[in-house]
Amino acid sequence: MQVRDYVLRRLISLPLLIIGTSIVVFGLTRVGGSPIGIYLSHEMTPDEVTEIEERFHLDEALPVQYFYWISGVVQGDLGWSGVAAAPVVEVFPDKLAATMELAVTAGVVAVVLGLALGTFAGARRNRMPDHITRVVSISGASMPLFWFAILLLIVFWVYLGWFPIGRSDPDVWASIAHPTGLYTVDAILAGSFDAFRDAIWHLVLPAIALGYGATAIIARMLRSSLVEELQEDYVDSARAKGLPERLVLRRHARRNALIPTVTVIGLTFGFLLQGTVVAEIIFRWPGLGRWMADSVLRGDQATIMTYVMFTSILFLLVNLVVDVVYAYLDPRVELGT
Amino acid sequence: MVDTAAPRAADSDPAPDSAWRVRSRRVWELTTSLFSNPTTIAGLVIVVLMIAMAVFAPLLTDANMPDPYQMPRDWETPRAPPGTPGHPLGTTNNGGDVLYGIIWGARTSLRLSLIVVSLTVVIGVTVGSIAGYRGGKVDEFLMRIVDVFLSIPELIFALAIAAVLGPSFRNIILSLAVVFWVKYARIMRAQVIHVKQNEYVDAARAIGDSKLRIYFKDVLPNSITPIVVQATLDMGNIVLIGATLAFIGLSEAGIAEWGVLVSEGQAGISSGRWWASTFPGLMVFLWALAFNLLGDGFRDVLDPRTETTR
Amino acid sequence: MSTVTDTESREETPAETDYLISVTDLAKHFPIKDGAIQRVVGQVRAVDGVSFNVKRGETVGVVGESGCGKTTLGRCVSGLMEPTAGGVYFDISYQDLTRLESILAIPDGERPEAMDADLEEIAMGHRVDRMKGEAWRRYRRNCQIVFQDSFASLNPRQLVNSIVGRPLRVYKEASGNELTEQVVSLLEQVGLGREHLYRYPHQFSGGQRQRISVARALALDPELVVLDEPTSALDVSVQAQILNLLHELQRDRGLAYLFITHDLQVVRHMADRVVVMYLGKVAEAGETSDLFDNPRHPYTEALLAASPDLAKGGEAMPRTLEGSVPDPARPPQGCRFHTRCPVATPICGWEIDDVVLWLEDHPGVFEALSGVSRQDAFEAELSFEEEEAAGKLREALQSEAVPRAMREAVESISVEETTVKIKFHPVDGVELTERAQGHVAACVLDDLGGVTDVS
Amino acid sequence: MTLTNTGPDTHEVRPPGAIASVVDLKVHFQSKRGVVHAVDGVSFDILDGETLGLVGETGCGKSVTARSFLRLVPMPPGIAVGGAIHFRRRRPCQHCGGDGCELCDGLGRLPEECSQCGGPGCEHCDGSGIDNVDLLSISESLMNEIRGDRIAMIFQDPGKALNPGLTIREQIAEVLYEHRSEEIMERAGFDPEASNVTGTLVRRRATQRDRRPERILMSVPPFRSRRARLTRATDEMVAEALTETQIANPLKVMRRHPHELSGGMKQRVMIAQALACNPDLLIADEPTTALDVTVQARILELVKSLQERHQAAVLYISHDLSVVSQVSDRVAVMYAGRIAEVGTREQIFSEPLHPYTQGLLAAIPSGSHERGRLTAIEGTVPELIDPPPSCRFVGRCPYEAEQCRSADPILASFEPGHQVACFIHSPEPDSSLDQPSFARKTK
Repeated sequence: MQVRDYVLRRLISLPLLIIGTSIVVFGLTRVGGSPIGIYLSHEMTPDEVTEIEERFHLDEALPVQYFYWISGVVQGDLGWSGVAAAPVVEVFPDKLAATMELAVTAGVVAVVLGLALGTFAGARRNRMPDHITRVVSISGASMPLFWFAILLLIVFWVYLGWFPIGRSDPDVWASIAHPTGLYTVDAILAGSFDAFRDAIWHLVLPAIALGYGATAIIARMLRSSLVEELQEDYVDSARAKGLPERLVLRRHARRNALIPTVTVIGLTFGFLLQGTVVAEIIFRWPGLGRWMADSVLRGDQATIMTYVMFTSILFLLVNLVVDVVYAYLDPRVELGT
Repeated sequence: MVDTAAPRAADSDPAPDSAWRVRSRRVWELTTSLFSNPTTIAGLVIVVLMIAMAVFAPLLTDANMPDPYQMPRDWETPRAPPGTPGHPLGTTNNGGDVLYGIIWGARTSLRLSLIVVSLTVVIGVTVGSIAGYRGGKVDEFLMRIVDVFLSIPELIFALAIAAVLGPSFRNIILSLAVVFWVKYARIMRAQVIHVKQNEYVDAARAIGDSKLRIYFKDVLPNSITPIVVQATLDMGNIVLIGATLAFIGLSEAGIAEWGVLVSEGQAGISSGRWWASTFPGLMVFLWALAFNLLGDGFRDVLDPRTETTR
Repeated sequence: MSTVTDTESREETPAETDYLISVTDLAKHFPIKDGAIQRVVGQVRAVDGVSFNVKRGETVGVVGESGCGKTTLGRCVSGLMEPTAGGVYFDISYQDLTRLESILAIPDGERPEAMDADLEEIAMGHRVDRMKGEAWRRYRRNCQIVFQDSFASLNPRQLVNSIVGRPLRVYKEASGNELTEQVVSLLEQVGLGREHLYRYPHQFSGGQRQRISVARALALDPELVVLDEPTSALDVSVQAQILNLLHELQRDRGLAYLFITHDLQVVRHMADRVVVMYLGKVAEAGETSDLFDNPRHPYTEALLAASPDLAKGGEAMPRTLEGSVPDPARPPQGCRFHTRCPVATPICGWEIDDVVLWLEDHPGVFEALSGVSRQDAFEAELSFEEEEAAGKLREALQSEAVPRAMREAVESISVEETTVKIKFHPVDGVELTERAQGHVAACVLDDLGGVTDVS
Repeated sequence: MTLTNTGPDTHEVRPPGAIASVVDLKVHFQSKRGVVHAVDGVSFDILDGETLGLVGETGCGKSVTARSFLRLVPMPPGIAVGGAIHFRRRRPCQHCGGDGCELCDGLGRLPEECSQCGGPGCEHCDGSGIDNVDLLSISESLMNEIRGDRIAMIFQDPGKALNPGLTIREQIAEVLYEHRSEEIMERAGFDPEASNVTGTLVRRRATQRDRRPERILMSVPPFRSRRARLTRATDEMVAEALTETQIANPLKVMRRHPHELSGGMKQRVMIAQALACNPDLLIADEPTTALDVTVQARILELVKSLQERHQAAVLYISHDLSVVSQVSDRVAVMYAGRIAEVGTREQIFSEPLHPYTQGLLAAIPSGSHERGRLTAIEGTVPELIDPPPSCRFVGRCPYEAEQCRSADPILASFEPGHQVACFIHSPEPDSSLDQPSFARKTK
């Protein structure tokens, strides 16, 4: 099957999946009852209530309501966020920027570190580096993010006071414009070193907290697949050619070991996304995650729906990209179902 | 080296005279090889301790009646640091004894993980088996559902569900069950599809054995291993995610649950009261770690490749 | 192709044989799915119209290289696969078979009702993929299979006693101690013993595991055992043990074997009659000695020449085949072997694909090829980027560069600037024709004569 | 093996020397159930330009022996217990330039002079004056010089032995870069000695020692063109190597990935890759086992013709006697980690001495045997975990006698060029496991 066909197929199934997800999400929120609560206030007369119900089609049958909701979403009407006391669409971009800045930083760090560790360990199987990596990866896989984050806070914020919490220092924040909402980028655009330093400063702890788990997962995966590849015949035949071990490892073993790792990296992205919820709560990071958490506690359905839909779509897209990369990486891959 | 992997000549060892004896010997061999690995032993030890703690909670503490799962409040000594008489691990802002929380939290976690794992394994294995064994349209249909579920990150999905159902520990259990069965369904399906291509299945068909018996005799026993491993790992993961949900605030406040304790303690850390969140968090970590180590151990010995001297 | 069965009948006058297995025009195609929505774009013709019979107590060998469809054939015969067309008939009386053939001789639709009814009746009673109830049970008990990979064919989690005893349990033949005793006697028949009852498959050597598979196959005392490469995974010394064992069992129990293998020496040693398969079709079939001593199909001959044999010694390097086996998804026209045949003639089914194939191995011209538009398999227009390439191709097709036979098969070839019009003489598939008593071959040459140099 | 007074200056016709001598090789494996004596005291010579067939059944240690030549046995679990593999490197005969003359005995190559004394003979080369390295003890870097250049290997399953992720071109280019960089540079019109920036860059690339920054640098003008020249030169050489193995349209095949080629084609590529540097010794480990008979026949033909042309020595490992009988000049039969018998093809196949060899030959089915009358070797190959000091064939041997169980027969010369390890032919037992090396015997 051609890579092109494969991509095509995935693209076809993508909208179906999204629709499926949207139905799940909608059905889910409606299980909790009508979202009318957000619009109500105590001094409303029954007529006003029914009026609101009609305005938001809450009196219709569920499928109809779904239809209204979905068409609204398509037209960019994501509903009213009780938590932010504003339409979801208006609040969304800034929060998204905040979350992405965090998640992407953590992701990049995780991938770089993870791959390094994995190669290091896989190439020196059952020797010190391997054991170290094993400890890192297993502890990383079982580390409760909320606890690790708090430990970091206790040590580096409370006691050492090296790193701040929150996303930026108010004065510094006020000092420059924020066209993109990504503070590091904004700082660079504004050419302000202080702002940049401040942005990075605030990023360090949450990024570490968030990236640790992902690093562990990636390292573990690459390590094990590298160990497997190193036992393959073609590695021996590469050695038999007289290639130095460096080339045997890089050009032959690792190259093939990376292929399965790529998939894992894609999944790690979901891991990061959900991690932001906790990380943002603890580090007072004004992003989607924290917003979601508040909305969950306050039953702010519009936000919940938007957030879940958005993350899952993002997740789907990332994995699509990953699979395509995979397909290109592996010439022998036979892309079945 | 393939060349040297001469299979054990069966005649070399004394002839066992009953299936029972062979099976028990096999189990013994597996166990010994399982515990030849120090990290696995470490995992097991922690697991045993945790479970013991959970089981003997009523003996280790004087249970807070009527509902022992509610944190007892000692309003005389709130915010007590570790080492305070009566509160070896200190108390929380509103006088919850951290040690009590930890011990009864173990019970809570055990309950959580056991219920969720058993539920999800049963559902997942059933769905996965049907999909993989029947194949065709059924498979298509079930897998599309699985895909939809997989397209939402676990925690976020669980979060949304729990949010809708309202904050309570029971709902955390429910939401986790809804999210986690998918993983098993997927693994099982893959396994079944792989196993049913084996020639011993064809041989059974050639004998004329029934599809159902073939499933239970040949397919199921040979595809269950990864499920066991995954279940072991999830005994840890579920507590991890459960605690996270509780931390975010999706369970009743004030219950003896590690995640709840951590969030309760969180308020105090800015003013240096580290213990209230550190100890419970540590428990979650140890719990997850233990089951991860154990799971890895299982994987190493149960992996069919290491099992048969092929 | 009724030829085979006719001859069977002739050699079997006066008492006409009832066949244990009769394969008539069997075909098994596997769909190739492709494209964004995985629609079927073609068929791999693993088995494509094969017919032969197996009598009680005889060994029929099936030989061929990997991908010739021999394994698929075995699976169809042993009822593990549903054929796409044609059928495998089990334990069919001579009368029924002749009746069946006379019916099948008439194409579908043109048959009168009565005949269809007959056909239905025979199918229900004998056709492996149609049998139900008692008939099916009888077949199932009487047709067992032994696979090549003794590891994959024994459930790693079951003990020998339950593996071998299973058939007996399924048919409620025995239970408890009686069962155990029967299993022991089975094990003893295959050269194992009581001490092996309670062991796992992985505790045995390859040879021993294969013995266990055989024991299981014999548990229900079947009439036919399909042996799918039973010794290919074993060392010669062990292979010899197994082959001897198989022979003894056949002698003592009057078993019939369908012996599938790629090893000509083994088949020559074991089989009474041999069927040589190439690309899903029967190339040649006949009495073993007859077929080996004077092969009537160039493929058989090539196989014989290629298979290393101590008798030949190292002096004479065998004459070998050119090219590789074509894609079974689009088998060659005419004789499927013509693309590699050393003695191919113009009437062997030369076609456009052969030209393309030839082009691929000839740099320069091939790169210039921009498109092929086929009228049919034999006629097409090949368009090139530049004229000179087209010219080159024309010259080549009329020169020594291509096989003589191919050259002569070209009916017309013309060049309009960048496109080459080629038309070959159309040819039908080559049918099996009788060469000697029960010896058939599918080759246009009546006699390989001069070119034969089998040691 | 009288190589003492051999030197490029003497014109006397040289008796064929052994290019490699395995001396009492012992390789064991650590397993769950004990130490497996996979290879347990194996000794044999490979003579210049000959094909030595090494036959034996699964688990007899033939592959381990072969892999030991290139130190490809994974350690652990492997344990190099002892022994040596003496390898005598060759260089093109300067007298005939490789076409073969009586000086180089028609082989086109001559032994390298001893690295220590350079000809006259010293204790390092025990007086022979010719270069002699022990493949088991030399440094990794020297080993890498020999691998792929002087000794090449063909693996059993070409599907597995080719890297699925790299194109055929990349994989063959590798070995050329590693050992033929000068030639590549000369072809591309560079001075291999050049020390300026370009020269260094080019050289580092041609020896694939270039790191990422250099690669980036090479991809921009003005270096780009140089890289292109280098690539073109390499492509030529790769194409030539492929043409050697009668691959039609090598330019097309070069761009393919392994999975796009048929099994036979893959094996041809493997062979091309192995012979690219024109090695002195080619080790073929069951090269046709994974192939169909018709394909196998062609590969055998190919190997033979190439071997005749290159005059390389070949160690041909196979479990199939009939194949070995077709390709080899001499045959060594291995059983349970030992050499059972060594001799010329005729000796082994027409007058086998060892009961095991006889058994193997008799076990091959053919039309001549009466059905069910194959003389099988009863029993199974013994486990090689701490084997007792007895003949390894005990328990399966039809002629088994008392001493066979108590002592261990040694490989002893029965007639010129024909050794056998069996008491029937060499009466007095020698219980010491250490066998006198057949190499020493011929000196």
